[in-house]
Amino acid sequence: MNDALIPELCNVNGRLEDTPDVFTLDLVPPPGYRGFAPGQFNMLYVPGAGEAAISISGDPEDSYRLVHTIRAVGDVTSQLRTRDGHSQVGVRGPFGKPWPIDAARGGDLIIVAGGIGMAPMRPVLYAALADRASYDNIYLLYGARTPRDILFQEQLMEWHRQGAITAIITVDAARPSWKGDVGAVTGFIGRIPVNPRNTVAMICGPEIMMRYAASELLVKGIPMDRIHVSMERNMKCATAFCGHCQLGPYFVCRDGPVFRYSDVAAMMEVKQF
Amino acid sequence: MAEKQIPVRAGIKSRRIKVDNLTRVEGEGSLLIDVQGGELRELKLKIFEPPRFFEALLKGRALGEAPDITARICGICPVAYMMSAVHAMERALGVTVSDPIRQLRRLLYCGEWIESHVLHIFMLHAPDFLGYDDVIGMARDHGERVKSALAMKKAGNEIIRVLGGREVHPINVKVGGFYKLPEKAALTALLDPLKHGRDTARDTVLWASSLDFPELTRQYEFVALQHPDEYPMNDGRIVSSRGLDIQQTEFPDHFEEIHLPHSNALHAVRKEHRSAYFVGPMARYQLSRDQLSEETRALAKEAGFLRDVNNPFESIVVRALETHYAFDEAIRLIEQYEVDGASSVPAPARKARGVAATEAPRGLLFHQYDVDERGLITRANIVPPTSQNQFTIEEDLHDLVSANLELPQDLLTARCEQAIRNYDPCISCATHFLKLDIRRD
Amino acid sequence: MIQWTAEQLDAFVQLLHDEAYEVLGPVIRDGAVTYGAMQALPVGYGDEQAAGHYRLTQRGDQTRFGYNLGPSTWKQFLFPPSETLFSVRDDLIHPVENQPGKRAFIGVRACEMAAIEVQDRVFLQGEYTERRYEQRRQQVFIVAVNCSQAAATCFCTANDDGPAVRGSADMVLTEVNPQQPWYLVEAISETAKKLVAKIGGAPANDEQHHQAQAAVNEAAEQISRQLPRKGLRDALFDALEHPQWDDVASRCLSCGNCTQVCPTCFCSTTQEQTDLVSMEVRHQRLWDSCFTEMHSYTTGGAIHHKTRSRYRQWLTHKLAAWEDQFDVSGCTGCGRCISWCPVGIDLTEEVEILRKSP
Amino acid sequence: MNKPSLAVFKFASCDGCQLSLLDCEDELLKVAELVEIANFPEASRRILPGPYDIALVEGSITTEHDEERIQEIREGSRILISIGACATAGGIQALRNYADVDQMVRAVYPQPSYIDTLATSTPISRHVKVDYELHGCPINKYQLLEVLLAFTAGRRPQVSNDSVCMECKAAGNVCVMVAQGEHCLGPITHAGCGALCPSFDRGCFGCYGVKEQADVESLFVFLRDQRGMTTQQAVALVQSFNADAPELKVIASDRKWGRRREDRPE
Ligand SMILES: Cc1cc2nc3c(=O)[nH]c(=O)nc-3n(C[C@H](O)[C@H](O)[C@H](O)COP(=O)(O)OP(=O)(O)OC[C@H]3O[C@@H](n4cnc5c(N)ncnc54)[C@H](O)[C@@H]3O)c2cc1C
Ligand code: SF4
Ligand code: SF4
Ligand code: SF4
Repeated sequence: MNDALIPELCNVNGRLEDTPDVFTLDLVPPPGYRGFAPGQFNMLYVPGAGEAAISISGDPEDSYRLVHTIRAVGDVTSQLRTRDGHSQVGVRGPFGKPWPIDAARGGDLIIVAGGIGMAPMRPVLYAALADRASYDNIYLLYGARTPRDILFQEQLMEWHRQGAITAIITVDAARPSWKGDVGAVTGFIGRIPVNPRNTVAMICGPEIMMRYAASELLVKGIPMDRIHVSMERNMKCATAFCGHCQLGPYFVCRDGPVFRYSDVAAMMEVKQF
Repeated sequence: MAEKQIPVRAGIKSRRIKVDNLTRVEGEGSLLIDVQGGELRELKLKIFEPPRFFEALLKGRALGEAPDITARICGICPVAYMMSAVHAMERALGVTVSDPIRQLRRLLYCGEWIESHVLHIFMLHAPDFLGYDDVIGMARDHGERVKSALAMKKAGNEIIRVLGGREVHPINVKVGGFYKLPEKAALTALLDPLKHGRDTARDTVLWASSLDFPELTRQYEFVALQHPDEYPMNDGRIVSSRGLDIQQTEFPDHFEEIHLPHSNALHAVRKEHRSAYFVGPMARYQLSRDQLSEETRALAKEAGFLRDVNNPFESIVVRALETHYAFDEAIRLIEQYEVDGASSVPAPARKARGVAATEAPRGLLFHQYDVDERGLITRANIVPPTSQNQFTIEEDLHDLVSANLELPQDLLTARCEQAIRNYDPCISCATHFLKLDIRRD
Repeated sequence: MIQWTAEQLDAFVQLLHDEAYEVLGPVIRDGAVTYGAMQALPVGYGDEQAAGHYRLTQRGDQTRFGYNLGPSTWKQFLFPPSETLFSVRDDLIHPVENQPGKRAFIGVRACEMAAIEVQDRVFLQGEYTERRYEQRRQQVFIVAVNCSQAAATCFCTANDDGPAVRGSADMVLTEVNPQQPWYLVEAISETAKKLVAKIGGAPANDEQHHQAQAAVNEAAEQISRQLPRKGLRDALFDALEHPQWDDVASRCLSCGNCTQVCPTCFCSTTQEQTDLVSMEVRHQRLWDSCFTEMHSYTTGGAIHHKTRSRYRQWLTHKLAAWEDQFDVSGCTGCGRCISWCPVGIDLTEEVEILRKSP
Repeated sequence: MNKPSLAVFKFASCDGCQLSLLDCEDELLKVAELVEIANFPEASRRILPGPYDIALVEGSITTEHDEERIQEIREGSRILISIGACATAGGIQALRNYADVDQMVRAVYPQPSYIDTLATSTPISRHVKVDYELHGCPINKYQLLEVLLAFTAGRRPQVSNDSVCMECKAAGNVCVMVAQGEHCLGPITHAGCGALCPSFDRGCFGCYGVKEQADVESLFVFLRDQRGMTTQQAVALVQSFNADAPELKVIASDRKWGRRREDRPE
């Protein structure tokens, strides 16, 4: 049966508590799952609680697991947090337009992530690192609230140590014992050498952070249509039927969540639009 | 301010009872019993419900709002309030409704009698007889009985839902008729559960009549409506077992509410002798049992209850009989119902007074309104059954306690609670809070 | 084309019943012409409409289609206000199988035909296909009617959606001569041709064609409201900060009625319903509206928090964004949102002001 | 056995909301499996000591004693849910908040000095933190079940906060305001009843309280200026069963509303 609105129940491989409010759910992909591209998302379903749009945060090459990194903020996400190896989660997907990784080939890739926005960025790193030679520099600028909230810290630091990526991880606030950077992630864009003619930038985080980051990158001379952002709107169906995720002329589920900044910048300026 | 002392029975020096006259008497209750020298010196039943001032807040409201507003006095018998209000207003305006509307209102009342009586019998009263804390505990041992009781209750509620819109605070009662008449099909769909319910009600009567009733027989003045053609619900003269026989408008001449000292209670008494009287199922049964259906009377006979009932503990059987009758009557009314005519007749405003008493599940409910030419209420007076039975309950308790002084504290408490629950769900619920404070020397 | 008498039309409705169609059409209910299961066409009803106002009228004639539009839309039959998509029992997902039978819609107007086709684009012509809609849609036999009169709230001419039916109906009727009506019948689909043949009827002559055309023209002339479409999309997207949004927000109740009566609005939400007795969970889909808080809710609050931005979402979606999304306007000019707005807000008036710079 | 414990408390009210639980004839015994009914005086004489996991609070605060009692209840309850119009918006008895209570007492009681009451009837949330409010006069019993189910499962209840109009249209009703000229509060009233009144050919009188983002003013002005209601009638219509809802308070003073919209100061 081919009905994009009916989830398939999947077994849970395991759950990992990443930070005090973020956890990673590792699911067995449903039979026939057609894989995903970095930036795409699934609709995860818990009977009785409902569905939520969650980006896939795992390795696109790994067809044995569907990994999601989730912040528990409300009904569905809190219920997802109660799932473990004995329970199941409903899955529909994948949905949405992915990050334009191919477009970044042959040049620099700048990733700017804030908070849970790191989740949909990890697959980009997996994919780019699997084909590392095709890219020049890969920069990751990642801001978390506190050191405890940094996602995938070890993995990212490992990649950084290996020289595969250049990672700048910053926090909003920290105890003195924190040796890393402190401050809004957008403030660190100035630290990286930007090659305006041959760079693709991808930003994911709260809308306001994305706007600031984009304007910094614009200042650095990166053209608007080489900057990409991932938008969030209420989402019920992910198939452009329910009307909730509209953003002006777009449906975030169908035309996004990844947009060229040039396509959405004007709307992001209009309050409550 | 002069405080009136109401001597009710020798041996009780003073009593302090706090009751609100306008809602179910509930919230917190306490009973103070003072025994000295082996003699009951003081019995204090205190039940407190914060006053809500319905009569005052009705002032200035449109007369058409009275049914909806007064329904909020009681969530257990909103239909009763709506019925008394709507009839009072129609009398004020000189409006007569069509026969189908009259029948539908009776049907609505049947729904409430069933719902309320079954609630009372099984959820409030039966656990006392069988020694459970509640119906849920009772369900553990008497699962089938409880389930079939719930089905009866549901059948009654379904009548209210179909006809009134919802079980609690229905919205379809209108001065002049109804807002919308039900489709015949919607009513006929109720017949199966109602017939089933009637069978269960039959079992309930036989089962209830086999219970152990504590000893307590008193001579009451029973007061209820009486109608030449039917068991009383929406209509009739007010009569008593001691010969009173008056029109509804004369109620204020014969009954009076008095405000007791040191309390915020209004007690209703018979004006003539300032004495207690009894309203409710036992009163109706005493005065009108000949009007019950053939089957219900046969059933009463089979149960050994086609007789005067003067033990308030036996009210559970009377309630079961009335439940059976209400099923019977509801079935009859539905079978003969035909959608006919308009859902309501016009009810233009005029300056007048309107009075109506109807039979709430737990007894006579009196409403009186003055309305002005714009259709606004200028004065309202409501006497609910609870305040009318208040005295009687106290007297019952007095007799009961005097006769059972030797009982241990917990048994006596339970017995007192049970006696209060003989009356109505409203009071019984309050007395779940009952703290028995018994002092002996 | 052939010509029917009123009796033949009535016989045709009966024929549809006999052919085991579920016949859906005008039903007089609660003071309005609504759509529902019908036996025979009601005769001689009309309506009187204005912003926030609708009254059923008796025309005193023999028309079967003398009314314009009531509060119901055909949408309710293709995309019902609530339905269970699947349920979860014993740890298994059970999709609800939707097996619609044959249905006939009687009296679909031009703007309504256009609206059905707008929803076809939403549910059938995108990346995904809404199966439930598709299954129902395939089962519908559409008897459309050209309007012979217009209500004061109609403006189908604005988009060239009416008053003559242009879409893919199975057959199209035109009602002529209210006192003793007859019908010009155009059978388009094969099914329609077969069914119409069973009733018979005389071939229509030129004069009759002419009269039918005149009736439709008259309806077009009665249309007083306007909503010029040229440049409307850009004008609205340029007016996102227009002060008129504040003005309309001071009148708009955010109640959602306009979206619920609109034949093209397609927004829906979902809800989980747990049956406490069986512990079955039902995943239901319900009509939603951009006037609700939850429509734009993301954790922490609604993006369209204030009425101002809800109304703006509504209007810009209908008249602007829709064109980007589905290559068509989201408004077919039926006027329902004008009549059924409880406080009588009229989108054509709002648009006129929004087009002017403040 | 670690079922969550349930307590039901009553303040000034008609009991109808807690009765809704007993009206769940099909589900009642299931509810008893789901939660430990620890303190529900209307249903049981067994009262277990607190603290309780879930407290349902019905009724409004109208006495000094109740002001204290609600504090104790809050302290003894993990989750406190107020149910019904009285508990969430003061109830019909909150009409006193716009009147002279002494006068009311005198009107009803022959011996006013015996009456002990506050001048106001206020919602529970005015006194203590409330974890969830379920609207309605009375509440919808299915919503109550959903609330219980949700809190025992540790999630938020799925209870719509849309307008009654949304339910009314979904039910396929014809709008009584537009088609019959009835005065209807549906557009500003919180959903939950299933658009009951319009389904019975009458206008909504607002017993489910005020919906989010309700424009009470706008409807009020419309009813008065376009539908010929007097200010007094419109005030009475709007202010009944949820009289202490903050959104309705704005129209409390005739002074402000005696004037037309255009000559009201901003
Ligand atoms: C494309 C996309 C990808 C996302 N990826 C992730 C991810 O990888 N990790 C993660 O933690 N979160 C992600 N989110 C956000 C996530 O969907 C919300 O946090 C989640 O829906 C909240 O649901 P809830 O029921 O727990 O919260 P509640 O606050 O109870 O929300 C109630 C309902 O509102 C809707 N809703 C609320 N917030 C959002 C939101 N931000 N976006 C869309 N719908 C919302 C949902 O339908 C939700 O069920 C993503 C959102 C989108 C649109
Ligand atoms: S927007 Fe209004 S006029 Fe246009 S199709 Fe919808 S309801 Fe009709
Ligand atoms: S967003 Fe609003 S206008 Fe657009 S389809 Fe949904 S409800 Fe209709
Ligand atoms: S329609 Fe309004 S008044 Fe009637 S039940 Fe619903 S909320 Fe209450």
